Amino acid sequence: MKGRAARYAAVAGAGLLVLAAPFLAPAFVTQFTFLWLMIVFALTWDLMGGQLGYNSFGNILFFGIGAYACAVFQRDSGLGYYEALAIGAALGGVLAAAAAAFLGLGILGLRGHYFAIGTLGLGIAAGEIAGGWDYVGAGSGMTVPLFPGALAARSLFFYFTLAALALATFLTLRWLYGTRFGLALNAVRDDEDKAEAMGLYTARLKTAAWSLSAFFLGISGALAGNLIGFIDPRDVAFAGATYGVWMVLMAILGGKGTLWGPVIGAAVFHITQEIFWTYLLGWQRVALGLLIVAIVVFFPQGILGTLREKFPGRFGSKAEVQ
Amino acid sequence: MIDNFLLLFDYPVLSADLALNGLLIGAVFVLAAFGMALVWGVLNIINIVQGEFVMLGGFVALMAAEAGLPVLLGIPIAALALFILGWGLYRLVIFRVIDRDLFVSVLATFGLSIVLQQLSNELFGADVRTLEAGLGTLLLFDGAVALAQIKVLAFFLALGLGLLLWLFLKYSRLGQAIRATAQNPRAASILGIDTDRVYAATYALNAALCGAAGALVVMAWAIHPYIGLPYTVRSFLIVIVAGIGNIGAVVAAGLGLGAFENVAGFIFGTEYQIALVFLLMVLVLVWRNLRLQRKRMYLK
Amino acid sequence: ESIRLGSAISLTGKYSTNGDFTQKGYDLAAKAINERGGVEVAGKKYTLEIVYYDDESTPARGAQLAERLIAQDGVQYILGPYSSGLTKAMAPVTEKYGVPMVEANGASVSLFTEGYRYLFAVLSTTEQYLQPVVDLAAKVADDPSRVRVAGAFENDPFSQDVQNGVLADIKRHSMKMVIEDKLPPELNDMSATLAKVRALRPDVLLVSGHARGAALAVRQLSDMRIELPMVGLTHCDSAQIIEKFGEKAEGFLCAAQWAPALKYSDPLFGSAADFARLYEETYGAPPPYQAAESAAAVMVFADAFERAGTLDPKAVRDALAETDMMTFYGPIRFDESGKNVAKPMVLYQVQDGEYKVVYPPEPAEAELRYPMHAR
Amino acid sequence: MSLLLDVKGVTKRFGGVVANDAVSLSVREGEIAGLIGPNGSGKTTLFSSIVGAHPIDAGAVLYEGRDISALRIAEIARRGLTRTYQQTRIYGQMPVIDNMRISAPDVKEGILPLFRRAGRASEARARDLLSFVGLYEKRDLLAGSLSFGQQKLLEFAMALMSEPKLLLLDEPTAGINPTLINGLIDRLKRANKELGVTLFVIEHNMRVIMNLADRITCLAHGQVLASGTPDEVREDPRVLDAYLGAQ
Amino acid sequence: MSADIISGYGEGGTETVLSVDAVAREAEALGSGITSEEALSLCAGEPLLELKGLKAGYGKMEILHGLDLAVGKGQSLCLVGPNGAGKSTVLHSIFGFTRIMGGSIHMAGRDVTALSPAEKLAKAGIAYILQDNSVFPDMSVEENLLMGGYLKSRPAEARAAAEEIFGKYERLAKRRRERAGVLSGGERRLLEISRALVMDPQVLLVDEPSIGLEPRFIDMVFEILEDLQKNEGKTIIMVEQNAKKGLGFADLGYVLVSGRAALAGKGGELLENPEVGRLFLGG
Ligand SMILES: Nc1ncnc2c1ncn2[C@@H]1O[C@H](COP(=O)(O)OP(=O)(O)OP(=O)(O)O)[C@@H](O)[C@H]1O
Ligand SMILES: Nc1ncnc2c1ncn2[C@@H]1O[C@H](COP(=O)(O)OP(=O)(O)OP(=O)(O)O)[C@@H](O)[C@H]1O
Ligand SMILES: [Mg+2]
Ligand SMILES: [Mg+2]
Repeated sequence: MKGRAARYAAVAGAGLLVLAAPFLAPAFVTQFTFLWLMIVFALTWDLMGGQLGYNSFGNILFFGIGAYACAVFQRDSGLGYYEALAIGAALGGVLAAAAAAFLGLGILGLRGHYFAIGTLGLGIAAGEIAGGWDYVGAGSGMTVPLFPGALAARSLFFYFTLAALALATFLTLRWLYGTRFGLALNAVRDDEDKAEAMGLYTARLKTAAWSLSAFFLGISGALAGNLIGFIDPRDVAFAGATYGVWMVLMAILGGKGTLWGPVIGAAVFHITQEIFWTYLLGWQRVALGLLIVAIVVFFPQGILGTLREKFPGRFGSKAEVQ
Repeated sequence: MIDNFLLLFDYPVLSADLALNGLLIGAVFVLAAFGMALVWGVLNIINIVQGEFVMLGGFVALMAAEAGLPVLLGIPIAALALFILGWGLYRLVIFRVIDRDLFVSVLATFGLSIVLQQLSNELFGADVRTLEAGLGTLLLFDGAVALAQIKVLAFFLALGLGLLLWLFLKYSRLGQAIRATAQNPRAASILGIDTDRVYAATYALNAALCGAAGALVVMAWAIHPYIGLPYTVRSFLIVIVAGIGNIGAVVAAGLGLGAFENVAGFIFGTEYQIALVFLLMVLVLVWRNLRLQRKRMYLK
Repeated sequence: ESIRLGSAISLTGKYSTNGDFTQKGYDLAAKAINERGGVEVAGKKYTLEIVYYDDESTPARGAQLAERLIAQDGVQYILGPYSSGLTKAMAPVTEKYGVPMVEANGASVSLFTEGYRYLFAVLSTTEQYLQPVVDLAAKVADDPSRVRVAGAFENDPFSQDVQNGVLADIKRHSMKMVIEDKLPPELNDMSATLAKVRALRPDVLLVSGHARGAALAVRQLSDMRIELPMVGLTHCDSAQIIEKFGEKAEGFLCAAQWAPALKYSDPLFGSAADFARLYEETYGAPPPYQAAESAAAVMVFADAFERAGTLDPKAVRDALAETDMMTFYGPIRFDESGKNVAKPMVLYQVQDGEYKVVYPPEPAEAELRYPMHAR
Repeated sequence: MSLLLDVKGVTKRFGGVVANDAVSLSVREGEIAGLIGPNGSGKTTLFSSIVGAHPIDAGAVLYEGRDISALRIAEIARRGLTRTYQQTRIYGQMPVIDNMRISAPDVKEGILPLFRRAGRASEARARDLLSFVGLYEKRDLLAGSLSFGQQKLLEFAMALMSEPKLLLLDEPTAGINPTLINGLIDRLKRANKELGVTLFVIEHNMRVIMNLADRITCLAHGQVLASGTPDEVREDPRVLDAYLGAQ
Repeated sequence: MSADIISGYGEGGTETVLSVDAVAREAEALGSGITSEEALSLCAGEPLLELKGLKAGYGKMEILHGLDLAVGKGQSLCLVGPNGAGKSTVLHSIFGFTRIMGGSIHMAGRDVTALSPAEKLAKAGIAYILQDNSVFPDMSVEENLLMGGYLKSRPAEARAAAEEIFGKYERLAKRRRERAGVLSGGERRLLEISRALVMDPQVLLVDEPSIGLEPRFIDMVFEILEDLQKNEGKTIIMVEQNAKKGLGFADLGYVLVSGRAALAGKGGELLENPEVGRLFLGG
């Protein structure tokens, strides 16, 4: 009982911190907002890569679809800012999920290297197509409507909407991993043929997982498009070389296949990266590259995985190694 | 798009020109793809730095020429320099990611590619650079088709190196060790083959092939520090189409890809060229997989 | 005491060459001003200090960095980034915070139709880049309506605007556009477009694709043995086509914001030629116009600080709007939308291994060679 | 006893190799049937053909009187026909107990049941089955860290968990310590008797198959060589000649 | 080979039912472990290969906890024991695939503990035949054999050795041009064994020669091994789950439980020991 009370206290404390953060450190609100975005990235990637074992290099596709769908809706609907954004974000999520379901028909049949590279191909192709398509501004990109309220209100607005999205994603996944659906995902990861031979509907399972991942990413794309204010086809919406890779890195850094790993990974990565940008002018990408190499070479299990190996009792791995 | 298509009918020579130039571009892809296939087959690694090796090969050739050496000598020099670099990278990083999960190697080499890009940016600047090999241009069909001779050289060099590689793998001692390691590394090691050295040599050989390709790229086209990714992706595409064990198929797929790109880019517009290449790749993958799935198998 | 200006520029990534020129221009001007004792605001002398971040040539980063400069580092004046795309990403941020941005490298027209009040550009807008070429073509042709124009424009905000300008001009002269290609940003090969050019033999070829597009066009036109009467490019000097291609660069027309041969001058740097000399002494290479316009941007800020007589951003903004000055780079006066309407574009032609201004007639140093390969 | 499985003239080729050549055999409800034959005689291939791991070139597989030869592997599994593998296959990165949970029969109903909590009965059954194969103590270990023999037992328990009507076992005792083999045989017999699972077992180990099976079929070169009771088969001169070797 | 060895896997009852833990417990009780003196006294004359207090494992995990073992020239030794006892690990350690954490390995009096696998083969004359598939599937049978002589300085020597082997095993000679991937299980095993002979090693490490083989092939493999030991004087260390067959064949038997040698003795004696029979041979 005491443990439970402590837990509630911790949750309440964390909640308060989230609420108070933008007021405690107003200069960093945008940074925090991006952190929420990174957490959504890492969580949704891990649903596929860590839990289902389908390492997608193209999840950025859904982010881009969300960003464009929302921006187009905002441009053409004639609704007020908030209405258009709300409906546009929902639309972005739904379209992204639908795209995942459709593409999944072909792509989710691929495995291992082939799935990874197939999705990479989709992500890059999407960027190039958006860059050539005049309806969405082609190479010139799209500018979203200006936020109607005051400046400070805008920062807070995006901080809280993205925080809410990250929280919703986290809670959804937490619930999901507690059901047998989560076990089924793991089963596919460990041995898909076996899972199929045991009677699991693997195709539907994979599609459901990918669509869910895409749904949250789509919404995050819609919000991020508005947060950034300018949607460039290759460098914002379908930014495979940055966001697309960071998703993977953050999940791996934190520990893939765990619930908290991606969250921890996102936080550590985001902060490290911001520090690099501030102090290593012009060399930050070299540092980032070296960091990536170091992470995957020395911490392939990620932070949580390494902790679990070292202190199996503490970090919630039920399976002790003999 | 339609106009472009019709243009091909109005000027039939144009299609020859496009296809031939495409084939010549493909030759460079083929060189990089040889290496990709080797590294994939033997080390079981997808090497994302492939394109950066090409880029660095180009800069080495450029530096050699600036140092006053004959331009064409840049090709072997680039190959040699990259061989050394490849060996070094293997000893530093790659050997740690062999036998690990796919993602470890992909991300590690991706990290390396960022580092190499940025270092080249610092060292050589982001400018577009080219090198004049002084070979002139081959004019066909009354000058309606022009082929730079350096590209023709690249073409034959790619074919020649392919043949050499085949002979090397089949008959040389190291080549045999490479093949054995590729097929069954544990068995190779119980026969006394030092698999670690085989891996290092394979990786370095791959870098050397890419280096030669890069030297040709700077002479026939242009290079800059961020040119790598398209070469990585294309060599990957070629290898998945051709399979990792078949040098002849790599040549065919590479040349075919070059021609496809050039013609498709012409018809649909250059802005869609990259999208088309990637969509083609996805389609090939899915199509091959669906065919296998009818046999209830998967691409492995 | 010092006034801090902030800038996010491309030190890495695809724009890093030009990002570098931009930085050099800013630094040179700041240094020159500081050596003169700095800026005097309400009787007090301030030196100029510039805070840089690297935006990696990506808009998302640029927007974030602008925000960081303002919100975290407390910078109240922004010097623009390189390229229209990045300026486009940063303008909403500076606008939001009410921080004035003077920029020298974002020329896209679309920047000036958004109603931004805090954005000022010292350079001529994009649509004017290749218009002079079209005008020249019309001038040399017997019948302008029979001139056939081919264009290849990179698929980014800058070049797409260049294209729009050209299209408007072509319409005005009732010429015919026979090729209208978009070049991908990862451009490494133009042979598909050039094959079409070879087949259709247009009278004028226009290429806009930053430095890379210029270099590839020169190189591949020569490789493919295509000779046309007139070829217009952007970014030839930052692509260093003369240094790199020598003979092969002969005759190409190059759009430029500025040239050392121009007759403008100011008290800080002296004449355009003086600026060029100082730049070359400092950095060991002649200045491309990107450096010159960037230096001018700093001068505009300095001028505005002095006239405003306060460091309040709002007041500085209003002073900026009133700018009317002459610099080595040319006259600078902003219209309602913030673009410089006082300075014309110039057109060089590569003649005997040198850039010669051939248009407009006023500062022209040499006659146009037409067709381009004529001697 | 009625026929549960009826294989009629099944042929399967791999390129030029004819792995199964018009194989016909049957398994009756409630029995333990055995399958023996030299290396490469097509035993594993026949199992794969039955459960739908690959398409067959000719013939038909009847299960509970219905032709299942066109169904996909998962469909067949959902009808209660399950196999184990020659190379053990379990979910290595999941705890043993989760391996059991995800093998419960109701996961075969689709996605939705996965969101419901597992029934209490199902949890209890998972525990019982683990005790049954002697792995209850290890329930929280990662399945991949079990030893080879324990993994075989786990795979067997998972198969039972999914409540199959007919279970195909591919060399369940290969590589297992002889003493442990005895335990396995004991459990196979109990599963057959107490849980009513029909078994069809491939084995090279004569000690196992002779003590286990009610009827045995012997394959050679992809064809049925002989079938009958264990004693009949072991005395059959063709089997002795092609498989067992002169004693 | 004694006449009462039963073909293939053998036959018998299946009454003894013991759990793994029970086996381990009872095995502990059975013997107090083997000391190095006992190990030495078992082997005839000077030991050719000797393990002294060997501790080895993978990564941080220690699997073998101080193992003593000795085998003389021309002798054969069989390791039996429950799954996961560390039998394969013993062979791995001898060849140099594990992390040695303590103790030493001596070959003909020389300390070879630190040699790499390649050196073990070239310098110490130890060859290894793996538990699972180890042919090169896309090479021909002949190329596979030639790869066996990879360490020879001149290719001609390897060729000569290969010819000699083809002369001996006509079954292989018939298929020398075929891809090794199409061989049947038994032929592969034959190829793997003969490939290990090209370098003419003194010691052969064989892991589960009979796994997955049909009864007749098992007999064939053991005949080959017997021929090698009796006629060519090779020393053989093998691991075998088919313990009756293995112990019947070998001169020495070691029973391994949880990384320790619980019992050791002459192969025939162990076979007769009723406790060993009950615990390890399935009654
Ligand atoms: N996927 C495949 N591709 C090609 N040939 C195959 C394939 N699978 C099996 N074969 C061939 O089919 C034949 C039968 O193989 P199968 O695995 O069914 O034998 P088995 O009776 O199970 O043998 P074992 O007792 O050794 O397990 C063999 O000759 C084998 O080489
Ligand atoms: N590569 C490895 N890494 C980590 N642990 C290993 C490795 N190989 C074996 N082990 C562990 O070492 C122990 C002994 O394994 P080993 O393979 O030696 O057993 P064995 O006696 O040969 O068993 P079997 O009869 O099943 O082959 C086992 O607990 C196993 O899990
Ligand atoms: Mg089999
Ligand atoms: Mg073993």
